[in-house]
Amino acid sequence: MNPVNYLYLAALLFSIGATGVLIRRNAIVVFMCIELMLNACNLTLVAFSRMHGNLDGQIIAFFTMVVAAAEVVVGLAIIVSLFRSRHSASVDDASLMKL
Amino acid sequence: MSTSAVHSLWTNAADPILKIDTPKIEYGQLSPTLIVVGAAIVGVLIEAVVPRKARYYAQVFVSVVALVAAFAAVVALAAGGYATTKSGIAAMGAIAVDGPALFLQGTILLAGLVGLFTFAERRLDPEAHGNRVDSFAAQAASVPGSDSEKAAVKAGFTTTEVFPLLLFAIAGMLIFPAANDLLTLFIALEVLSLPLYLMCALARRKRLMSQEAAVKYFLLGAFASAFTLFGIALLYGYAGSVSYATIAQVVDGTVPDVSPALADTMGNDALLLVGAAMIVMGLLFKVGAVPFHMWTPDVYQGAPTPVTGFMAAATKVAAFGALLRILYVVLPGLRWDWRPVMWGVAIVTMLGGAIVAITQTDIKRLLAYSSIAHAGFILAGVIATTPDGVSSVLFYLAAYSFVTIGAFAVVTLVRDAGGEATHLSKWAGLGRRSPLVAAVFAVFLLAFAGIPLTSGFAGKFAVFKAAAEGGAGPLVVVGVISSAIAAFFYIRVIVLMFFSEPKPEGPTVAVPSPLTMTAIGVGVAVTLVLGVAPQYFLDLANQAGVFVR
Amino acid sequence: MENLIALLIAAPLLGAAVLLCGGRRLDAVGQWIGTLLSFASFAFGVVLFADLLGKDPEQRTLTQHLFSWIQVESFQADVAFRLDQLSMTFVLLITGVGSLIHLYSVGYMEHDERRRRFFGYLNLFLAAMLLLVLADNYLLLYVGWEGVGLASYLLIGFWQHKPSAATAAKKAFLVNRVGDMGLSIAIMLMFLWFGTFAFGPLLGGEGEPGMVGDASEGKLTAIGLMLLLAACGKSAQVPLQSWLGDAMEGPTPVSALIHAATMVTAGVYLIVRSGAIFNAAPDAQLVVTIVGAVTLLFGAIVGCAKDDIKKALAGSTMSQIGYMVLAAGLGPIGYVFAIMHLVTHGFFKAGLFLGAGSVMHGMNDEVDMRKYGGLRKYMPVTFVTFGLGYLAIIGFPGLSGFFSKDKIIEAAFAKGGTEGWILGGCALLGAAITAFYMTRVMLMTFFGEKRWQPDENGNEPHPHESPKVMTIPMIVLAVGSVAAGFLFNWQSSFIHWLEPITGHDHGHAPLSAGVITGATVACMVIGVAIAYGQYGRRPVPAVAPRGSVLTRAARRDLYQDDFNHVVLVRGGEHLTRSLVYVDHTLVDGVVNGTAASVGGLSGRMRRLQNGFVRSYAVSMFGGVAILIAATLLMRAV
Amino acid sequence: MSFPLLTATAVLPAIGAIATAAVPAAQRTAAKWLALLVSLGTLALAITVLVRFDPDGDRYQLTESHSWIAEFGVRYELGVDGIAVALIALTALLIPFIILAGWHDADPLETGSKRWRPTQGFFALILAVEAMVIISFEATDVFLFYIFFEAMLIPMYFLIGGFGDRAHEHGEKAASTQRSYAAVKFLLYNLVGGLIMLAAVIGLYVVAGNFSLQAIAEARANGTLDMATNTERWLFLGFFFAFAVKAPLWPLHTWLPNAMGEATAPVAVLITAVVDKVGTFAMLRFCLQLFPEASKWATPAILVLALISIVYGALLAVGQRDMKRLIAYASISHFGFIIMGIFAMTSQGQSGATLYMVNHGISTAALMLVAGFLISRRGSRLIADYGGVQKVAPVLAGTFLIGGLATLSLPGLAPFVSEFLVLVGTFTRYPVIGIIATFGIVLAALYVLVLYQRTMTGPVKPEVSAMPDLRVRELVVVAPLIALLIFLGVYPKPITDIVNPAVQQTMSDVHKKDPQPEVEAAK
Repeated sequence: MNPVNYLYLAALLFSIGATGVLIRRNAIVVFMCIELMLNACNLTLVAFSRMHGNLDGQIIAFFTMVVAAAEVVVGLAIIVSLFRSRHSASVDDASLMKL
Repeated sequence: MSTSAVHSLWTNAADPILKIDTPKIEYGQLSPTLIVVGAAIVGVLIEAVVPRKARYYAQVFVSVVALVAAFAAVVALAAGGYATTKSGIAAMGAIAVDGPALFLQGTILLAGLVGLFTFAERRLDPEAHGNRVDSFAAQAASVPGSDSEKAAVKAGFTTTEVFPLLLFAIAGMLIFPAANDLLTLFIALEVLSLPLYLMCALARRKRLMSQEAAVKYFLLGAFASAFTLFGIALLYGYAGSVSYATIAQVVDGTVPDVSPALADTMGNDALLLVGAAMIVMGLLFKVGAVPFHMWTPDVYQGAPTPVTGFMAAATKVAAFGALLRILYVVLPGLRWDWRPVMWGVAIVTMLGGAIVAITQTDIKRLLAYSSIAHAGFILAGVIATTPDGVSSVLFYLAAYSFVTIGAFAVVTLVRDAGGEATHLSKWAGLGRRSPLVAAVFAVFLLAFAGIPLTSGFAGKFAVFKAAAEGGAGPLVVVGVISSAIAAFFYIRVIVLMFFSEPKPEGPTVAVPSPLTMTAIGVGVAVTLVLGVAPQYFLDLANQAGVFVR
Repeated sequence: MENLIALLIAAPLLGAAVLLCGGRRLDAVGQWIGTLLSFASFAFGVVLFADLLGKDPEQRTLTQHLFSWIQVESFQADVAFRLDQLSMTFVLLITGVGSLIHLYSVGYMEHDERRRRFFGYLNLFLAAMLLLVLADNYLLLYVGWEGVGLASYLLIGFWQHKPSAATAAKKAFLVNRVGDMGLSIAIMLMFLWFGTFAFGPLLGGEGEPGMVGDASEGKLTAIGLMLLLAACGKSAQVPLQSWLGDAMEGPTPVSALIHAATMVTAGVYLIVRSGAIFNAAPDAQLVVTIVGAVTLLFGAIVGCAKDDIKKALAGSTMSQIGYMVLAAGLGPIGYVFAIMHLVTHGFFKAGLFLGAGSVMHGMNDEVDMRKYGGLRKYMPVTFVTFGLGYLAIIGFPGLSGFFSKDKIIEAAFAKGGTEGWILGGCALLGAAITAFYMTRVMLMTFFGEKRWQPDENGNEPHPHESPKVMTIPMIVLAVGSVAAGFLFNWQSSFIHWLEPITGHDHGHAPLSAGVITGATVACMVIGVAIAYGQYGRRPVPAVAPRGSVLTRAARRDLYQDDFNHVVLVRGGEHLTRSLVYVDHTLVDGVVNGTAASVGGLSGRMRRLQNGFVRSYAVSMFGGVAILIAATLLMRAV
Repeated sequence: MSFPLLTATAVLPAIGAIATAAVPAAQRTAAKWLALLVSLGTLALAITVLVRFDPDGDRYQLTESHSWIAEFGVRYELGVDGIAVALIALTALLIPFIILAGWHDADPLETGSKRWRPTQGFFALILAVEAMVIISFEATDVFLFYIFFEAMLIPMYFLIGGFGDRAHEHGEKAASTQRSYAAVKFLLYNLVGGLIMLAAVIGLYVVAGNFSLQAIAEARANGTLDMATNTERWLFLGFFFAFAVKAPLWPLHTWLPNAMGEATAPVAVLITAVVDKVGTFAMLRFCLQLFPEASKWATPAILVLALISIVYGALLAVGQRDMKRLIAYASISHFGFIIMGIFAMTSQGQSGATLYMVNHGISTAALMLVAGFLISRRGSRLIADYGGVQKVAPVLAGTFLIGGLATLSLPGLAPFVSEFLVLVGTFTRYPVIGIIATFGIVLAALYVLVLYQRTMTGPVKPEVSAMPDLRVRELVVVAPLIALLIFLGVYPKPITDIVNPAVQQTMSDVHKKDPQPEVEAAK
């Protein structure tokens, strides 16, 4: 089957992730949506890697996973500390600073 | 590899890929980055092994030494001609060692050093239980206002982790403008971002705002980097390679051997354009250009002021470096597509930043918006697409970063019971109470406003000149108009400081340690030197104005 | 000998400098310094006069070039003097009468603590006036022209504590400025068309003709009219006459010297001096004569209605100058007589004013003639001198006024044609009215019963004769006003004296000189008779009766001031007030408005920054969408 | 190389400024004397320049040229022509008087306050302004000029905003708000002008490739550098706008009354007599030399604006209640004359305009400073608060009157010469405009005499009855100015001789010849 379909799938996933970021309140979920976007990217990379028949894309995919993991660490740390001090993980509550 | 091989990969009845050539690393040319990374790791070890009391000193020592050494390395490389004649690609095409890279690395290292001084400042806050404290949380993990926090303060904890974090961030920034393939670019982006996210959360006072800033910065940053990554993927898909040089060739259509797959994707400009747009968007997010600027004011306001200063200065430098390289090395063939778009971005950035800043009431937010406006000015230079454009941007970045750090350093000095007094009303009559500080801050503001004889003017003139020569005359006019608008709020602050009556319960001006004094002093010195006799540095930027391909 | 010319001016100028900068220590002797220097100037004048007389009539022009004043390319103005018969005449008049009035002032201003400054101003005036008549080019003349304006401003407003005085001074200066505009425009025109404004090359003289000969009539008419405007301002001719009446606020010697004898005649000098221009511009001349005729009637009518002795005399001055201007407008026929009348008028009008001053001196500075009466018993010398001046001005045969005025009337008729008749008629009528109002003044002041009462705080005036220092000048002037006319006409010496400069031409009178003379005398007698009938036979009411429409109008200067007030003053106030408003709201408002609108915009854009991460994300998402769309679009187009 | 006289002239006050600022708080008086001495030294240097300058020599003399910012093609190029020399002399001459007149303006309100430093600041700032003004007169490099043209705003801004006139109808609080408003207005107007000029400066560089006035003017003259008509016009407008704001020309004038009204009298003099001259000077030097064609193209419009300034300024002066604002509007009217003279494009007009700059400087200084003395005595700027001063303080009144007469350009005083030259110069080419402008002299008489009458004459107001006459220090300030007014009125040759050759150069730059008198021509 044509690898291009994987691209369509990836694009779909990416859009879903983006939409989630835009509409979900809970910081954790927002963050997960971002992870989804990253994974969509991974899929894209692998697909292209396949099409071009070189390994760069797949290598990037691995790096991306590592980066994602690092982001999880940092992100969760921040979100948790916020949650503990506010007892809420809603990003809309965190709006002290505006204008 | 051959098409048959592709097929075989696909049908996984393959003869294995035989040879992977062993990587060859030019350690000498990468030394600046390596030093900083190494020092960062050492810093982590210090956290692990050195007793708490000694950590602060150990960390400061290591960081200073590392940064100085790295800077020395940069100078050595530049002196060795790597900026001009011997400039080339290192680490198997991952890192470019050329003029812009070295210039920006030098700038970042110096900015980092000065920023480090403000990080290490421990005289501003009153001593807590006999312990000197800096502007970072005693224990980031403890809930604000909780007993554990009180205990941590009582025990005299300090978050000395900021120093390794700072070094990691700097390391990322050093790679960012030097990255010569998309993968390195992405990694550098993350390496510089993640520590910043953390550092934003570490303020000692107003921790809720600090954490909020961190969350906002993190979520939006991650969001942006996701787009960047997708852009990278698409570009890779278009060109079948992540190396800048190759992509550039593909874009120009001068690539030597075209595999059918490549021929197929090459035909699809959408991949190229969308991918490029997304990458550029990620970088514009970092430089805080409208409409990707929304995080700037909140983060600048919430983050610990030393972090804000460092971030505002160094991140901009690194990000603009990367942007320049992308636009000048990878996408020159696409100039006629991205230039008009960047025009638009530059215009809205200049005007938006300046206009919104007028009604700000918090000094840190004010500076945030001014930094947005300045991003717009720099973009004007980027758009020039001439060697002059590059060097003017380099010069502007160097000039701007020191003014910024100095300005934020001054902000840390003006304090009242609740920590820094950042609300503008509190600054009323500062000139009467402590003329020197007010005067220094006035100098920085004038530099921001681009008054002659300050570095701000020289920089602004350089970029506008480059833009005009690059055929972006209208952009210059817009820039001039927005500078006029911007001048208005800088002047407002000066009026506030000098001509309005001091409030009875006004803030006090803390007497800092030599560290912050150095930071401010350097800021003033650079501002005036680059304002009065910029020639040497302009030459430097000029020589450094050529990208290696 | 030429070098004396500068000294003429230097002497009084030095006086002014010393007196005004000298400070209090000069208070005691100030008046004498001033008087001395003025007499010195007179002495120089006499010496120069003797020198001129010694020369051949054609060679009687001395010039002295001091230094180059303004020099920009072709624009060349020198500080240079020209002394010829015309200016000589003025020099003698100015310094002579001036010196006498200095002397008189010593007595008159005796009790004024700011006396020193008064004499400083007088000297300043002399210097400026001499500069005016000695200047060798129009620009330098302009300096003197404004200089006398300044002096008159200072002297009219000398008693500055009186608001009326200050206002009068300001008014005089402003009205004069309007005239000065004319002069400066005239000079600009000369420079534009001739490239010079020096008398020599422009007007010619010493035989060779000036450039004006080559200019078209239109050009010369324009210049002439501008000069006339200037003359109107300085010589209080209609329509710029309004300031002269108020100028009487100044101390009486000032009125005598500046506003009767010398300064106000500067206009006549200007016209006569520019004769070459006017001769070639008949239209301009016609306008001049009309102005003169109108003014001589205007002044005379005003003079009839005033109860303030000085204002009455001011009216008469206006009218007499009207005669001179009329004569000057007649061209070569009249120039000489204009000057002659100017000189004689200088004598008798100065005398009259000094007399009036002497009267006021004796009457606690009362100026209302209705509060005089029968003063001849109390101040005989004043009475006699004033009387002689009176006879002179009404043109009593044999006295100076008779000769000069009669000649002017003759010349007016000699202009020929209808305008000749009209002008002559006006002049005759003026003579009659002159006789009327002067007789009225005479009668109200010196004859009839005493009409003065003690003022509110009970001190009744004790009229007394003035001290010698005041009477002597009056006597001298009286002698002058008696004898001058006769001397001038002795073998028409005056005509011969001036002819080389002004030229002379008898014209062709439609009537014989005798007839006109007869008519003049008749008019005079009629005027006197009417006045006697009105003021001599029955007692003068102490408060002015309502009087006829004409009288009321005349009392208010024929409503000319009211017109100015309503149109110019009020209008100007409205204009400036509205402009101030415009400046503040409109011109300033535009700028402030822009600033405000930017601020508003900022406020609105600021709300986008609402603190919610997700909306930030939205903006980023939108941003990237736009970015992509734009990039694709760029490729599409 | 020879001694850099021009640099020294500008650097001396700059050093003086720093030194003055560094004087410790206690030695207030020492600072004043130091500033005075420095200004006198500068005057000496300026006179040396005047002497060393040879009217018949090269166009630019005492030139210095060093590389500065090669990257921008900027050189440190100094040089003076006659016009610059005259204005440098004026500046150096006025500053000592300004300092002397402002001797007590920056003293602490309550005596004996130890930590009071503004006094030092005040005099330091004045010297700083002097330095910048002088160097912008000397600069023959457009960029160099621009830098100081802009930079001088900062010290001016602090002078206006920091040391306002304490006399205010609504008390100190209102005074301070009014003051900062005026200061901000001043700065923003001029900054906007300057920024627009910046765009033009950059444009000029793009077109010409360097900033050297002489080089560009030469290239324009011999045709090696030809600008597209529209380019030239846009650049011209960019430059002219900035200068018109500074000058100021209607309708960009509204900052001046505020600034002059709120600032202390000496600072007001500094603004109108010294700083604003840079604007008119720059029109003459930069607009005409760099963009001759565009200048001619814009002449009609500019003349009309100048005409409006003349009449409008005079009328508004008549309508003022505040004597300092009145003088400000009078200045606007005078600047109208100057600009008119410059753009009349005749020798008389331009020489007159240059002369006018000098004379206006002196006469306004005289009038404004005396007004300042008056205000400092009564503590009010409102004309209505005065009356009969002449009686109690005759010398003050006398000097005030002379200043006023100079302002209405009475013949015999210096301003007359320049004003008449401007009028003639304009008239010979634009008769109608010349005639309308002549109305200005009547209006001038009106506002001056009204001012004098309301304040000095009439019955003595009780508030002024105890007013002391001029003190020695004040006399020392006013007397020389008046002497100068009279001298230059009688013998302007010293200045015209210097100025005329330079003006001829400018005339040839714009390829204009004086119109020839018709009758002469006919002959």
